Amino acid sequence: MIRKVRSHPTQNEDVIFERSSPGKIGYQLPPLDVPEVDPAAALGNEHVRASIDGFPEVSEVEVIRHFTRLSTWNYAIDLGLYPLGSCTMKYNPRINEAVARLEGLAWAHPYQPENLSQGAMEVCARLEEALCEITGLDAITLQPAAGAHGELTGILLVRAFLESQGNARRKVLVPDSAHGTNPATAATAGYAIHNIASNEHGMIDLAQLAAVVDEDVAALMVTNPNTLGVFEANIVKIAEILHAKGALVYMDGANMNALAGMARPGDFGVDVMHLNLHKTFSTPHGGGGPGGGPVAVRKHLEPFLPTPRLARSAGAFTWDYDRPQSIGRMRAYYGNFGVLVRALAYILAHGGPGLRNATVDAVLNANYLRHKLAPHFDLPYDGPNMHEVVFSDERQSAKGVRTGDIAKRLIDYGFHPYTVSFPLIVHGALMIEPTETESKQELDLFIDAMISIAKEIEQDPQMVLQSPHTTRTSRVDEVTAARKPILRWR
Amino acid sequence: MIRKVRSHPTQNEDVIFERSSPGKIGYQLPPLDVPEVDPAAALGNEHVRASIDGFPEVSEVEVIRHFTRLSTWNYAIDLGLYPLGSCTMKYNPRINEAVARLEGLAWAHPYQPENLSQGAMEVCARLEEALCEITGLDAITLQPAAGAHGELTGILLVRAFLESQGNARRKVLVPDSAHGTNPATAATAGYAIHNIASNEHGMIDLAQLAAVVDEDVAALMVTNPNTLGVFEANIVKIAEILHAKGALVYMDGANMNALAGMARPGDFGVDVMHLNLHKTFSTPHGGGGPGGGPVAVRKHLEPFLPTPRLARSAGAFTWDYDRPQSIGRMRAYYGNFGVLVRALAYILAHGGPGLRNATVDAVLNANYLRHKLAPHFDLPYDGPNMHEVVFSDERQSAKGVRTGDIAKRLIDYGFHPYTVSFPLIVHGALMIEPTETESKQELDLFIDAMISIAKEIEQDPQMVLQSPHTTRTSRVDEVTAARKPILRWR
Amino acid sequence: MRYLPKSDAERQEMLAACGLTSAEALFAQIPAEARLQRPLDLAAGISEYEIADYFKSLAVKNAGALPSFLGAGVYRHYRPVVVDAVVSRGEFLTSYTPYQSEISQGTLMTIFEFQTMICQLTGMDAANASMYDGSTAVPEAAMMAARITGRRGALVARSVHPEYREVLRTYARYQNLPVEEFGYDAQSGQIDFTDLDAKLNAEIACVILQSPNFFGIVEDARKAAELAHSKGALLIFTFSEAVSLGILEPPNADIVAGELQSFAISPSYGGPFAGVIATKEKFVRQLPGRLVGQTSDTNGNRAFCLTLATREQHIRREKSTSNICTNQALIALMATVFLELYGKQGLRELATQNLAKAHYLGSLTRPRFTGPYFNEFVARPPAEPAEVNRRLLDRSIVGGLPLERFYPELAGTMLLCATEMTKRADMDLVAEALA
Amino acid sequence: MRYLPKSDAERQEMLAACGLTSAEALFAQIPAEARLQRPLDLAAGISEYEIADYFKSLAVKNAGALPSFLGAGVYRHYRPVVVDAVVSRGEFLTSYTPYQSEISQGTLMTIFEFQTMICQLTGMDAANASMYDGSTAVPEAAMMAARITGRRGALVARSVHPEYREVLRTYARYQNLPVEEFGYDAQSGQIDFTDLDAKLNAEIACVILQSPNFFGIVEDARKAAELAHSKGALLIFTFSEAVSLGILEPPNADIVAGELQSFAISPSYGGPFAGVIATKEKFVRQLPGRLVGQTSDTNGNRAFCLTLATREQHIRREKSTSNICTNQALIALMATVFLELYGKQGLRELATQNLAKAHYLGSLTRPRFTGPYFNEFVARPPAEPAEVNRRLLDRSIVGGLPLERFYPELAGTMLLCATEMTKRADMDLVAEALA
Ligand SMILES: Cc1ncc(COP(=O)(O)O)c(C=O)c1O
Ligand SMILES: Cc1ncc(COP(=O)(O)O)c(C=O)c1O
Repeated sequence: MIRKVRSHPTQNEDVIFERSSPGKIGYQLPPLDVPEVDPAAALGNEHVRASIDGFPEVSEVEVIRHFTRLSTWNYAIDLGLYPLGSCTMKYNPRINEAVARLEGLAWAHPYQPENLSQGAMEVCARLEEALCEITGLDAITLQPAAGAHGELTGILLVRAFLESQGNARRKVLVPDSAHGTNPATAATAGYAIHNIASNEHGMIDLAQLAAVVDEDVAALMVTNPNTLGVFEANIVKIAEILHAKGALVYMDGANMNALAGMARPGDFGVDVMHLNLHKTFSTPHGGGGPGGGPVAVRKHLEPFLPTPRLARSAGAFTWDYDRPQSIGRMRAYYGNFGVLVRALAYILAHGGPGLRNATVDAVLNANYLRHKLAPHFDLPYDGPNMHEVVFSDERQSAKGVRTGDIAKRLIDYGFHPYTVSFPLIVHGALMIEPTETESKQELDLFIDAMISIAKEIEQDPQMVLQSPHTTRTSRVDEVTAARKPILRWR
Repeated sequence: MIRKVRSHPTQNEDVIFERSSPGKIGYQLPPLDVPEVDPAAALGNEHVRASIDGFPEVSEVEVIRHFTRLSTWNYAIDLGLYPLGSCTMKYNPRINEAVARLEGLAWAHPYQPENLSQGAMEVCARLEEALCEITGLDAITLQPAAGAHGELTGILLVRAFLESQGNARRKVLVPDSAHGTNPATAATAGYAIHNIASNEHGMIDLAQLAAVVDEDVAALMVTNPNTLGVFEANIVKIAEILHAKGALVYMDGANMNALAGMARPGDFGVDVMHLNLHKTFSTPHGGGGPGGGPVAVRKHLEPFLPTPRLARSAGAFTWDYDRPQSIGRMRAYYGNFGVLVRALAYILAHGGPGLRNATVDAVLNANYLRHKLAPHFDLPYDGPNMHEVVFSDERQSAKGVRTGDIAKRLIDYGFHPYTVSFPLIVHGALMIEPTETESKQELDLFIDAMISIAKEIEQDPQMVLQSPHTTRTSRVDEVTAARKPILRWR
Repeated sequence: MRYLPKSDAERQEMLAACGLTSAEALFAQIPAEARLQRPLDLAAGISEYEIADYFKSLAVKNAGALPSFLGAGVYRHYRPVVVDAVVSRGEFLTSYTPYQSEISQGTLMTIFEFQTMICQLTGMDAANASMYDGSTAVPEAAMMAARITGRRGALVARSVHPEYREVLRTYARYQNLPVEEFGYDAQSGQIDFTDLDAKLNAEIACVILQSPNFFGIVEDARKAAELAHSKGALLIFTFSEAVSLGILEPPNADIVAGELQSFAISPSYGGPFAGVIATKEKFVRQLPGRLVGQTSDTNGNRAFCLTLATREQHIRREKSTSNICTNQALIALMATVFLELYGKQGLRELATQNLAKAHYLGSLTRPRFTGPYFNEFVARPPAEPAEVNRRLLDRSIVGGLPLERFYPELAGTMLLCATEMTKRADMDLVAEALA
Repeated sequence: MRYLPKSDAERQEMLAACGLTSAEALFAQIPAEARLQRPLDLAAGISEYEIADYFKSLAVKNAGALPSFLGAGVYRHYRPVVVDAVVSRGEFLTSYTPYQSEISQGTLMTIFEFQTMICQLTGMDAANASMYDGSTAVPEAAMMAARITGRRGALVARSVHPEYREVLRTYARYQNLPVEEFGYDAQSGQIDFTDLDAKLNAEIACVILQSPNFFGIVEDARKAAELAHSKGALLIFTFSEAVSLGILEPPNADIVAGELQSFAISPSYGGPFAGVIATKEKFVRQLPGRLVGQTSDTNGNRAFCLTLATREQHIRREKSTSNICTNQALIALMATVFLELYGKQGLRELATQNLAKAHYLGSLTRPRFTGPYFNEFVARPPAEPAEVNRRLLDRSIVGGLPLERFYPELAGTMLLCATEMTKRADMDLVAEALA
């Protein structure tokens, strides 16, 4: 029985181009206070375009309605639990949005003189300090725009460091449970990928690892806790094995929400890692971005960090461009500054003890879900879990219902689905991460829904296979979308 | 066939007290930077309360979700046409919200020294000037908080003026088409109400009026255009009749959206009137308020306006409290200032020509609806209309379907209903005011919906009587609500 | 124009559909002598950018941003950003009065929660959905008392906000509600019970007092209630500093008519604020304004709707309990969000902090009255209050309110307020200036 | 803590349900040597009020509010309030990547509109859903060109944003994509076609140019395209001042990789911005990043979904076209709202105003180059640029960017930008300082 939602009318809305009619306007500019200039004369006829074919012409009220209506077609954290495994969809505090819009921050130009930028630079400095303390590492760059960008930065750091040692090496080891960005990144950095299989506990197998680590290995990219939500219990030994051969340990920090305040990668052998500010540190996902992917390193990698580096001189902040060993720039300017502001606001709100409490609640929520759902769904790895838990659809698939179908049915129950079919090492994975900002009431409703769906699958699998049944848009034909791509309106 | 909406799940949500659990918090205060004080010691034990029984205890994320979820149960202008007759539900520009929140305006204290309030006072001054020009009257007070408050102010002005002439008189004339606030106001001001019936054109009958106007009549409260959307064509003569007997003409300006830039009450004999800033001047209704009800008057009523009056001295604005003939204060401070800011922003955005164009579109939209719907619904007064049009359910009631039922069925079609059963002189009224901020596309969808409902009533009146069918809340039992009032949660 | 969603072609099409050829023709029904024969004498419309610029230029001319010790009915309390996040949602901001329950349940439920919390705070059984503000709620309450008791007279304490009393006089004037004032004790600043006792008689419908009163002093409302009741009058309790309800014992009044500005409503140069009237079960049908009630829909689901409308002008016209129609819904929603965010613990801690701040300042200056005060008090500066304020302004602090304007007998004194937003350092500066 | 929706009682209950007695036990799986044995060395959490105060104190240390003549890749354009009104809606702000189409149609349709408008602006057939920014879009485009042509070399104009070129070098370094630069004409400031021609050869996968280039000057993209194509290379067109697309003829490039900051995205000290890559039909399957496509649901309704995912890392892993995952969706949404608000007429008028403003300033100073410029140009001040800026700052104006830092040969010159927000009076002051 569905307790979380009821049906209600939501407004239809055309693609904006279909609302457009010639002459409608949604803007007004101030009167020009200088002489007009004829574009053709100033730029040359051949450079001046005709009017933009098909561009919309609508009024302000239509724009407000267009987006307000579209917004009602979305699910969001503000509406309820968003248990996407590996995505850490937690509450995005509103104060963070407010401070990021303060004129002095939002309108600061990256090239304005440093003596007029000290406030913005202090944001960077305080965030760097806090993140170094949280990761237990020595230095950090805030440049990377997201996790994958941080990964690339990190692997380039590894490469530059090893090069400085005389040999960049050829291989990067990636566990089969890793996120797709890990191998993609290593490849982009010019490394060959060597996949390593997880053991029956979903962890890296020490013996197997020892067997493959040699002087040709540049680094291991490990996610800890890994994508099964399992902490790599042997992480210290793992690091020793790599270090013994002069290889480095890169940690994908996407799952730091399980560790903040409890354990620090710098304390368990990690040389370099990225953080996802848009996960652990609550900056909003915004339908896919923006993010922030700071990369923290041990001292020996510091000289290679991207330019510029934030520095202090004569009591003032300054950007240091004189970094001979640096890998260079990873992007223009200094990073996704607006995201950094939000992340700092989040850290200040929680403080040290608060971050730890948040971690406890995140792990508590995930374990609570595991205990309540374990009787109904297959647990391929039934060891203790941290911030997320991964089930498989083994039992349900016996009835022909796959994880993707269970996900769609969850929508009818008023929830956003968990992460479907990842990690790849679990056949038919249901990857569930509640985060700490979910109440017991919300989790209990989710548990009821999952159990109810399990029962439905016993009784009427067909109904589940055709779900969702209550959404304004029923199941979408993704196959045709890929076969005959229509990527723009005409 | 319903083209405007489709069903989609909306989140359920408990009353906040049902989400509460002891110890959850949604706030944090800065540390106290002064010595603590024991309430009992400072205030006396008998004055200090025990904790507030039943008060909610929830976290910030739950508050955001609570209100976000509830908001999805509402219809709003931002979602579509809101054709409530007499309510002028037009687009509320977002810039008005932004400027009203500027720190210097939002945090101005009403008692801060005048030399620190010149900006706020300039807002009042410019708005006063603009509204005088728009109404064609000589002076104005911005104190009234809404239309009804303005009416009371206006009638008290009439009374004070007549008293100053030696006789406050006993009666106020109110057409039977008037809004309920008119008679209620006159009564509050201590006047007896004399209703006057409208003629077959929905207008005041000159002969009948002449017959009732005598030295006992203080004023006529006329709405122009009246609540049928009809302009009182004889308004000038009407004013002459009243003035001839020393009575005054009060105009209810709720319908100024039909006149702004086209005709000015001051030019057609009106002595005193109120405006609804939350109608004509686009300030948001916010689910019922706040509003603004400035009252404009002719010179001879100026001495009686509420204290304080905005004045200029030595190039600076000042509040003049020395108003011996004033009716006194209508409220604390100076008015709903935040609403005044929004109204001024709206006037500046349109400017003189723009206000006129808005009026044209408002009247055009209403006439377009009349022409398209006239074949399907009874038009009790089929003369030309201004900004709104009133149909009756005469044809549909033959099938047992009343205006209120048609309204509920409109909800299934994705529209907010029109005003139901007002004005009272139309039996089963459908009072429709589109405003100028509706596109032709939106009106055409509304017309289709109305015509389709008319057909449904022919074929299946029962279905319409049971509507709405698609809302998360079906028809609400208002009778029980009134019989056994439950006005608070327990 | 950007707010008008039409092209000229569409306008022509629609005119044609109306059988008209020109927009002018739409106004044919307005006789020439009633028509404006010239354009309005207002400048042409300006861009959003210019509008923003213009109001910024006005905003900086005001003192909004300075630390301030002004209270006197309008208080500076921190506004959690969640409040504006909620009221900025178009579904709340741009909806009308919830007459159509089936598509207004969101607004209706928030009002139901508001009414409930007002009852919990005031100890009353029922509260309405809001009034314009505290100053207009008081006369509406007095009119209500007159209807209930069948008596006409109102006795109002001089320690009630002076502007509230002015508004009461304006409203009462033509309803033959004779309003008389009774004094306060020159020592304590609390109401003078002997004066009240003397003025109470069988004509009196209600006794009106405010607590904390205009001097910031807590009144003995219970005692006043007993006295009023002993003479068959009702006690109307008003307040302008709602945060005090977090710590003060609710009065056993018959009608509570107060101002909620302290609940996350910005000072905004005096409005829009939100007033409210709450009362006992038995008087509910005499309440002015809107009421939301709980009921159910045809499927048996809990639902809410506006109720007891027979009290209101749109049904009862000249016999209604009040002429109020539009109220302050969105502002009341701000208060609702604020109260749910602060909750049981928060409101009490907030009140306690205000108490501590004001008493710190009080301990450094010399309060004029001996009565217990909440977050403001009357101080006796050594110099002229205006002069003291001028000195404070030089240190960019907005001082207190000189009281002579409202209380000639209190010439030379000023009302000083401190809230959780008042910083100790600023209070020390004020203390200096008053030393 | 206010962000944690649990009471301690609930925590105990949940621990018990997990068969645990302490929260500590939840972390038993972390070996002691990997555990942090002390509290984090970070201060305790602070209130929202203190957070607001703190960032305000930082904000006022920046120059954000002063009139400024800085451009150089980041432009000050007015941001209509509607933009933030839209992106502040929780349904857009707090949703994830729209993998679950049935409850993400809102986000999906806005991206589809974004992709369409980028195509209309650039004359390309397909655009992706966004890249991190312009500087990272360029190397991704170069890698794309290498995949398409099977060649490795990239030729980039020195008049491309210097930081974009730096990023290109970082990315290219380990993919054996040799990057060579070609010069600009010392007279016109446009690319030096002879140099380009000389460096073009059968190894070159792509020619990269920017227009308006870093000097604000419009390049002859068509001619460059012809030249590149004649040698079997692709033309990659980049831009950092997107408003110029309102008036400039779209290039017939093979790949467009640009920065959209000018579309209502605040300067925000350099980010977050939104990059985008657009290309021709035939190259679509080589695009990096997310793509939204139109399709239908099982009821035949139009619907949208993410598509061609086989290009992406979560499917293709090391063989994907890029490692990008999270992009700049919400920022791209800002651009989408902006473009729909300004529309066909608005974007053109905006571009024309920018042109007029910059040319007014140009007419008062002495542009260093003769090529046609859009809204910024290189000026030759009489004194040291740094000195000129110091003088301007005394009049609280932020001057232009001294170019020596990026172009030693242009020592003594500065880049000046004027947009629709630049006031004539301020330009006259700058002209004075440069006279
Ligand atoms: C485990 C893991 N690694 C890396 C990433 C990539 O991070 P981003 O999407 O910020 O590039 C993600 C995000 O989905 C992730 O879950
Ligand atoms: C014709 C008319 N008069 C008066 C009023 C009362 O105005 P308010 O609701 O602002 O008090 C209204 C509002 O509904 C109205 O439509």
